Amino acid sequence: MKLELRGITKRFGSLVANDHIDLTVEPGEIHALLGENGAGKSTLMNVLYGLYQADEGEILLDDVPQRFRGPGDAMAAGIGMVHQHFMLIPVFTVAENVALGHEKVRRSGALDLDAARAEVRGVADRFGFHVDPDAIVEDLPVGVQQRVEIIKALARDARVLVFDEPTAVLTPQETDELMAMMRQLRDEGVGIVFITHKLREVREVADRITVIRRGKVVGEASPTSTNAELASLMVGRAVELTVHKEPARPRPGGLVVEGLRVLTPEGVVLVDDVSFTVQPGEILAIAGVQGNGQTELTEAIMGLETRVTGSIALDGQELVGASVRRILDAGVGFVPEDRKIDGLVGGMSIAENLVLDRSDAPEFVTAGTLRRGALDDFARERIEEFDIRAQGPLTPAGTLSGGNQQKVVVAREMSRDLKVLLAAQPTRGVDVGSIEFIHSRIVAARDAGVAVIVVSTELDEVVALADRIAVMYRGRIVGIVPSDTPRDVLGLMMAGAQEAAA
Amino acid sequence: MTNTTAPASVEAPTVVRVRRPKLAITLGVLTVLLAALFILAAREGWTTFRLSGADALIPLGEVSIPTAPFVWGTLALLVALTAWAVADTLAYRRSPLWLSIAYGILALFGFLTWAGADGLVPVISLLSGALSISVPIVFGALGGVIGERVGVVNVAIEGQLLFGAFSAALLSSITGNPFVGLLGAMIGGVLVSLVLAVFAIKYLVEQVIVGVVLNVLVTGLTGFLFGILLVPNELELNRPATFDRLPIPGLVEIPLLGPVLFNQSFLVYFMYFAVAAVAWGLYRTRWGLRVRAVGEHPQAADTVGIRVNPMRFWNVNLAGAIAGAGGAYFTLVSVPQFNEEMTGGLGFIALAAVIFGRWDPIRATLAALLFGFATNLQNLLSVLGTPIPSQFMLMLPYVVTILAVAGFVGQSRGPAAAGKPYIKG
Amino acid sequence: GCGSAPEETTGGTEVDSDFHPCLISDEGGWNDRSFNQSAKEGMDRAIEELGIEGTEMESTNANDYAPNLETLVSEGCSLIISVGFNLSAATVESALANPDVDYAIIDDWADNDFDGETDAPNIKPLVFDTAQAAYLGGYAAAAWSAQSGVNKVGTFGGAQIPSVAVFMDGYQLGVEKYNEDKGANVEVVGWDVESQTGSFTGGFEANDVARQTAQGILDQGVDVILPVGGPIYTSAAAAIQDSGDDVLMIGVDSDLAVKEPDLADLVYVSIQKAIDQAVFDATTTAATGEFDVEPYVGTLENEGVTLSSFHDFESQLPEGLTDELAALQEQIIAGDIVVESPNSP
Amino acid sequence: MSETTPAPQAPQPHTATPEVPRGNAVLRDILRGSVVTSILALLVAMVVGGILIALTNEDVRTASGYFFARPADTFRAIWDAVYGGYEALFRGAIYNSRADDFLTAIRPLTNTLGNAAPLIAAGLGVALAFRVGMFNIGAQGQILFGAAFSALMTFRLDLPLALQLPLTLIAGLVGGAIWAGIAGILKARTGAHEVILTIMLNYIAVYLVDWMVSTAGVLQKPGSNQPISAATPSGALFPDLFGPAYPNLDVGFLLVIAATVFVWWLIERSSLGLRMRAVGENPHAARAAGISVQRIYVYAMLFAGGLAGLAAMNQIQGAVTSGFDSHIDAGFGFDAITVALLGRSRAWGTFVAGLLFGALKAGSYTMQASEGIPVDIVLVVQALVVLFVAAPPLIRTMFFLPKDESEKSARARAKAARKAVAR
Ligand SMILES: Nc1ncnc2c1ncn2[C@@H]1O[C@H](COP(=O)(O)OP(=O)(O)OP(=O)(O)O)[C@@H](O)[C@H]1O
Ligand SMILES: Nc1ncnc2c1ncn2[C@@H]1O[C@H](COP(=O)(O)OP(=O)(O)OP(=O)(O)O)[C@@H](O)[C@H]1O
Ligand SMILES: [Mg+2]
Ligand SMILES: [Mg+2]
Repeated sequence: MKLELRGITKRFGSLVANDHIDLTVEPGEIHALLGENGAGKSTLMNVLYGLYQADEGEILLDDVPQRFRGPGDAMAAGIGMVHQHFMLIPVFTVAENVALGHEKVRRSGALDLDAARAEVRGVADRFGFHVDPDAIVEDLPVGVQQRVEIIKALARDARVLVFDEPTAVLTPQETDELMAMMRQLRDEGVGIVFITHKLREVREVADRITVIRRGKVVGEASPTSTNAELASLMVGRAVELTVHKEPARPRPGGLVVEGLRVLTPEGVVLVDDVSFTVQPGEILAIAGVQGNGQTELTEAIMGLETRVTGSIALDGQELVGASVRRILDAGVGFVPEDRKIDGLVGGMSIAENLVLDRSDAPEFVTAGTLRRGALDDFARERIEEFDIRAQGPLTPAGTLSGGNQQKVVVAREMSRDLKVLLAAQPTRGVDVGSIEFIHSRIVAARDAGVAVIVVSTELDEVVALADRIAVMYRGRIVGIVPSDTPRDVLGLMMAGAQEAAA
Repeated sequence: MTNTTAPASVEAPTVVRVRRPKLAITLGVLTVLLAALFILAAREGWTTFRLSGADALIPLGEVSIPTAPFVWGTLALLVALTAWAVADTLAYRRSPLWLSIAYGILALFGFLTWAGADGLVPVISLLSGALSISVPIVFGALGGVIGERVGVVNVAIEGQLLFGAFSAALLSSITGNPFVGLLGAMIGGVLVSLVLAVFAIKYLVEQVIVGVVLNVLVTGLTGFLFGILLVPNELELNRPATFDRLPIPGLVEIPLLGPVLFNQSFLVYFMYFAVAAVAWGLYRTRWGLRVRAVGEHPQAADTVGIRVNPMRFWNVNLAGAIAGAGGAYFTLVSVPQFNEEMTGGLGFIALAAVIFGRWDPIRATLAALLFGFATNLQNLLSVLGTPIPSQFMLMLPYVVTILAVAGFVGQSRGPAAAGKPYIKG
Repeated sequence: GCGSAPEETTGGTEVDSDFHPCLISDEGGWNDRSFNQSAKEGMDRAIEELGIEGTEMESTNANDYAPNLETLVSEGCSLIISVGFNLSAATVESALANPDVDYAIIDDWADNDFDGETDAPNIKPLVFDTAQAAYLGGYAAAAWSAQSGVNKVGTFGGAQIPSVAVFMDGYQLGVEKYNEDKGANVEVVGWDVESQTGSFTGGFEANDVARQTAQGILDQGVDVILPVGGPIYTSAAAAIQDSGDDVLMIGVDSDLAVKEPDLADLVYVSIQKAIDQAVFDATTTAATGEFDVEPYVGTLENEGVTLSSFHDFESQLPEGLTDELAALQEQIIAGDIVVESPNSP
Repeated sequence: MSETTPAPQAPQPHTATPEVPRGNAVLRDILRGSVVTSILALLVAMVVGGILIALTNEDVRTASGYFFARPADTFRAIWDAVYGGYEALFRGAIYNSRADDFLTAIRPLTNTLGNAAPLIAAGLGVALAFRVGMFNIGAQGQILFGAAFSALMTFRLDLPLALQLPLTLIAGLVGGAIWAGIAGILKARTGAHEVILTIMLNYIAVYLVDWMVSTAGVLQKPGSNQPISAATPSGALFPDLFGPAYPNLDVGFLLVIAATVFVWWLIERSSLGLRMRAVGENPHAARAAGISVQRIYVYAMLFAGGLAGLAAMNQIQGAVTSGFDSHIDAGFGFDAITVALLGRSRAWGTFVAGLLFGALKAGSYTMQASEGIPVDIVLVVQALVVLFVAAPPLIRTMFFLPKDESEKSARARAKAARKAVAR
């Protein structure tokens, strides 16, 4: 089925998110959509999917104009979408999520979940992976949740599939599998729109590339373009794609983690006997597939986990059992994995978010009162320094685009006197321009003598930043290796192979 | 080797043994309290338990037991059960469910034996009274559960009960038919929830405001109509035909539980049906799946073609109908007359039961039953004569609820989108 | 429909417009099936018989008392009757501020400094020695229960306040008198004068909670029950009817068998408190300019409190009960028997 | 629309000058929401209320009985009933045109302010807890316990005014805070839901206070057998602001203004308030930023209880000074929820909403006395006012007004909600 968008315009108040966008997706084609954060990609796709009504323009399927009043209509017309933010009900099982909206019902009136289970298995078998239809979605690793989204779309026989940043949360292997899946679908004649910030993926899988900037199509690119070409087309300037860093000069001291173990209240071991050291002036990257205990490890260091045994010492000071407040005061900075949950208070302004963990600092508070002038100046400086694209310090953080939200969090954590910086997935969902910037800031922090821990599922990022790499698998560190370790070795370790064996 | 990408769902995680001391501590504290009561206020004499109604097929009759020996015996058993729980905890075991149940029954038995020294403990009446008190709470809570599950917080349960009670009384009096009254009650409940639905869903008014205001509105309206309509025409308009007891042959002969559960009026059987239907519907049908989806993540529901706001609208009204049926209990079963503000705050207890029951119809029902039981136990204890001032006795159900919530339930998570309006972009 | 329009009246009988009686309720409101309602009935009757205008104001909470009284004064009331002890302080204050207006208050001595005098010279207390009538009721209940061989009577209340507990006190004292005189052993369930503890529903709502309270008393095997407090007697009646047992009920405030004819077959007798009459009398005397502030105490003697007729149960009463009650009443009037309740006004 | 100022959660388009003078900020807070729609909402509510008044008026019903014979009668009766009702409302709440002189005539206005005081105080408590993400239904219990605690601690003292008044006041605030603190601590410790806790604590407070005031030696008025406490000692009474001619307006109102300023400062300007708002909007992020969510819950409940305590003190030191019982909360506990939410949980919003309620209350006395409009109907009209005022979109639909900021804010809110859900 051929999809054609003609002159789509979508305004939010005075903001023109999509400005007369034309886009054609042929059947059996993977069409990549590139653009920096806030360029209007998601908006365009939401218009296509019937979630938003376009202000102008039309949507044609096989040259027939369509009128979608809601996603129901779009789905009926054969459009499927894997949303950037998963549209899954966290408390439902996989089967329930897949069934929702087109449930099969037994004669008794009861829901026929067996049909849904069969659907799940059917799709999974077709693409050669495994998903438990009865698992609760919120308990699943994000990679698996992603698959549930895909199953949802495929179970409805979509002829045009939209993937909105599907790889932001996937591991390299998962990404490879997803791309294989996309190719398979393409070969079956499905038209695919693929949105991503990762240029490598685009070049690998796309048949055609459209780049949009500030709501307008700025051009097409061929899959043979270099990363640098694509990046500059996207951002509108030349982008440095490799991180320049001097060799590390570690100093004595730093963070010493020994025999760390984290349990759930039920006694499930999430982090198992983990020991490592990070010295000031070096970056330790913790690599691993999502869901192997990295989240819990960072949360344990930050004092956010309750059932922790072992020792975490910062310059000799024990942090296990200390409150988050004391750990922050001890000089630990934390960029959480999920900025929307743990990083920002969406309804509060950028200025307020920037001082969230320092709301008692004398430079911002006099006699219990916030010094708004100081807050404002501080925010302006950070906005300037970190290139946060916002209307001003009073803009609510929740209305920023993803990349800019991430920059607010990074700016907050990096503008304190730190001894340790703990950055989990620091560039998730962020466009190439911003990645460059965040990486350079992390390296600068290292060079200033901060002990840095970067947790990332992104091998590119790990390799680019790390001085040493610790690989986690099922709650354990399977090995700590130098940064020049070959990728395939890292890949094997991430699958559980011991360092020596690998 | 594709499964490396999803290890958590494939391989079983390592689990270490952890101690869960909560149960042991709770039982320990309870045992100490009971022991203190039994020792400091020791009572002698005989306690009589009435175990069946006068006309039971299997007459269990009345059983008299010597108070002191039985109290001490029970206490010994309670100590033993507590020790068991402690041993389990020390050995990293999870105590079996029967232990808690056995403890609960024994503790209650011991306490009643103690309290009923030289008195009569009418067991059937205690239990069926408890059931009776909880009926409107159960209906209200069911309405609350459906409302919140679909994403609309319903603080107007009190108003729905009250308006249900009013319209039931009026219609049943006029027609002389309690079923018409019940229908009227449900329509009354719907009228209230219609306002809630329109204002909360269409006009995006804060749901809690609408709820609180509706309670005021209904209080005022029923108060006014009662004054100008029912009082002057007492005998014509405020003498509803009621639902009579309808013993279910056979079932009612089950010792102890039969007369409690199956010697009730139509409305109570309707309640059993409603609880079962809502529980089944919510978890086993398309309707339930969609309701829960809309209340958890309306946008996700929208993306699969479920029309969120109509879904909310109709279900809020369904919830109103069910809560309204609870109102009918006041005037078609309990007391065959409508009186001003006769719901006496039970709608708010129902609201608490919704949360206490973690937004689950069965658990909310159990929470309502617990409240009813504590209330009726209070009744019994003050009839048996205690030196405790009536005000402290009357606190009992509320204190019990707090203890239960703080001690056993703890953190609970409601439907994620409850209370939040859904507006499409 | 299309009724015919009344003639435009121009003249007509001029009513003396100077006198303007007013009534103010406590937070129970007019339809409380208790003293507010009785008082309103008395006032309505007076207004109708006198053919004058009156104003009746309902309060919803304690904050309303002072403003309501103030509003009534500014509406030109010449007599203001407050219903219930709750209004005592506010009424005194208003009376002191408006010496030209006459005041009366029900169930209260308007004596908040306990010097034995009303605190304002223009207030007339209308109080009732309810325990006297309740004493007779208790005696009659005991006689009934002894005759049937049950030997158990019960009572319960709405909230534990004196105007409720005083009924229960008199009731129990009456039962004890019967036991003493007849060497009987009739028990009272639900109240204990000594410790002042008993069964209460916790409010005045006639709902299932109240019904189960009544049921709890019935379960103890009583055959006469005295529910005290607003409409909760309807809950007791429902419990009795449902139990199918031969249990009788005693009414309070007014003759329940008359007020609720469909309950007549359950109502043994009623302990009456003639609030309506007291309000009516106070109003009509004030209308003729004969208002005095002499406290009115309703007693058996002045029939301010009475035991009603037994109606249909007259014929089934125990031998001699009527005479015994008459004798008791004589003794109480004569002061030979003093019914002492800690809850008497 | 030019009259409208940005509504609460709407993104604030500050590009150049974010430095807003304080005075302006206060003004903006007061004017928050749309003035035009609010006025129209009042109008609609009054029309609907008028219909109700007309329907329930006896003259109207009599006249409509012969409508076809003489329709003018019906219309006149309707006009009389409705005009009379609202004229009485105005006379009772704002300005008594029938009074002899101006000073007496404005007395109703002081009644309005006096009535509003406890409502605003309790409403502030509910609003504050709401901003921290807690639904505090417990103002009733907090008021009751605040009053009882204060009486217990200070009614037997016989101190000069300069000592007795502040002591009684402080004891009241502490009492309210204790009662709310119980809920706060239980929530923080066990995770029990505050809605259940506060509902149950309301009932417990009712019975506890009932017991206290009916037990000699605890709080019962010495010598009395009624369930009523001793009168408030004269030294503890709030002095009237403008003398005895305006008995309802006392120092309590000043305290309530001070409390409003305090709550405004606390929430919008203080560093503790920053933490509170953070917890209210995103407890996860707050926790990760080193804010002890549990402790903030407890603090918020303590403040909320203290404010309810202030409402209690406005009652026993100002409005009902001759002794109190377990009804001293006078229904403010629940009205406070409406007032707080109507004021969008902002300090000055709550203040304005409280004034509106105070006026409706003050007017209700005259409506009942001189027009015979039953209190129940006044209650219904009140509820209607709240419904319409809280529903600007409805009003705009009715009057074909263009959508304005606050609808966008609703969208922003929904958006934020969706984001929160989207995880
Ligand atoms: N519901 C909305 N209301 C107002 N503005 C919106 C809304 N949705 C999107 N926008 C604006 O539209 C622009 C485009 O947003 P969009 O989400 O389409 O960006 P994107 O290209 O998907 O970015 P990213 O790469 O970060 O996902 C942004 O500037 C955003 O602020
Ligand atoms: N009221 C608003 N005004 C302006 N922009 C808004 C508003 N509400 C939301 N947005 C924008 O809507 C866009 C779409 O939101 P969405 O949740 O898709 O995030 P996103 O931009 O795609 O970021 P992410 O990278 O985190 O996924 C965001 O870019 C955000 O800036
Ligand atoms: Mg996007
Ligand atoms: Mg005196």
